[in-house]
Amino acid sequence: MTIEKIHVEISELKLDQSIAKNFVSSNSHGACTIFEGVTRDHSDNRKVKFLEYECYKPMAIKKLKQICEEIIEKWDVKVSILHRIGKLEIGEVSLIVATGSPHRKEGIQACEYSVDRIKEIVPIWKKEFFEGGSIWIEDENGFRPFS
Amino acid sequence: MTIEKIHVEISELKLDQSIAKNFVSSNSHGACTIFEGVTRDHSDNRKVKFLEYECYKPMAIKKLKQICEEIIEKWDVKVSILHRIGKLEIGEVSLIVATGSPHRKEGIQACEYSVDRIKEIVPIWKKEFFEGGSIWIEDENGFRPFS
Amino acid sequence: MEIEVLFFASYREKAGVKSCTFEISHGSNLKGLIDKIVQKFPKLHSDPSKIVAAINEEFSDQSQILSEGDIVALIPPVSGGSK
Amino acid sequence: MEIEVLFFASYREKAGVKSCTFEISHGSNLKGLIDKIVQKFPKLHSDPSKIVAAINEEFSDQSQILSEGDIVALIPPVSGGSK
Repeated sequence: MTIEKIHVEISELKLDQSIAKNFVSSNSHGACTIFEGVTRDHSDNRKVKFLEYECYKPMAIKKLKQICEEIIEKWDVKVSILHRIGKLEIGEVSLIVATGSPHRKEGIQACEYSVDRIKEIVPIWKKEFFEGGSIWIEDENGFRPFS
Repeated sequence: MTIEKIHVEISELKLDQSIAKNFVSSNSHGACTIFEGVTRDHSDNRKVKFLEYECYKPMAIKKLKQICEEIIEKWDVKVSILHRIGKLEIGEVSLIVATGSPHRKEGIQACEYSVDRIKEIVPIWKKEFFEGGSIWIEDENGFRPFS
Repeated sequence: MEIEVLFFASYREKAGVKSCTFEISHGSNLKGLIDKIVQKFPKLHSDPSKIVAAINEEFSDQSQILSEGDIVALIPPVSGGSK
Repeated sequence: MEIEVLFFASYREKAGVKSCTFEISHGSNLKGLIDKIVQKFPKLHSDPSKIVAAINEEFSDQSQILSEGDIVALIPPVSGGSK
């Protein structure tokens, strides 16, 4: 059963929202919520040129699936998560989370939950290339695998 | 200033998500949140055949703009709301709300707020056509214009 | 003075009209107009005090005084979008 | 026994390798392995007890005992997606 309600993908290619949206759509759903994370042109006061995402793929897939399982236990939704890795230009989409649900509240909540949770337990790292240098975006408090 | 951060539209034509998304996008945004309300094939225990939306257009536009103004006062976002009226088949999109924001929290919150608020103050009505009849979907508690 | 009244959705169907012009005296408030409307279209609501209305596209309390040229819309309860 | 260790992102750059095989004695725990890793690559972390690691793709406490064939990955802190 579970297998039909969740979908995850990690890809070096441009993300296609319609894949996520089609997966979560159903004639019994009244709501579709989509979150897209986009590469910004600045970070703190740095002017960002582009980003690179790196992942520990088998574990990242496993953790994305775990998040989806958590979600479908909490809410009556279908969920699809697409994460891009590799080099991303400004304005490109790094993350798409889509939920489809009979009612809107649960879809929006599930979407928000997943985005928060991805930061907590999914081993994907972001390197920022800006004027004059590059830096791995690391937050000592950002990773809370046991929470 | 305000004028560039909000966009509303009521249309008899199929809604086009890219219009909302393009409006709210910006190189300084890290998040885009999109909510779509979709025509479900059932309501309570009725099997729905199609829906019809009717609106008091000048007032509905005014109230949608008011909601957008409320939103940009509360959160650092751009917001676009598209609402369809007329006859909608099952699976068709009646409402699109898109927010674009530097950070994800505010975009998701703004999106959720707008969907709640639309039900409260925007004069758009839905008539459900099901096997054996039709009914205006009215909820005595659904309209709270002074809240 | 004359006031134009707009009917939507279930009210439009119950009244059988989209709009209708009512004659009221100067100084009348929205409540007075609504009572007149319900007298003409009794099916609209069993309790006229519960009807929500807008004057010139703004929700208005029934105590509000009407002016020449005002457009009044009766606003049935809504449950729009998805739940 | 031999344990394969994977390095990612900033750890990969600091270690200068993507993976490396370490020889540890039977019964060693993750902490013992991490201490060995940091001895070899001191730039990795000033406080090895704070390094987060996964054994076979699951986050694991440093007290966990390692087994033959385990794959250990050092997981730098992340701040993925948009804030």
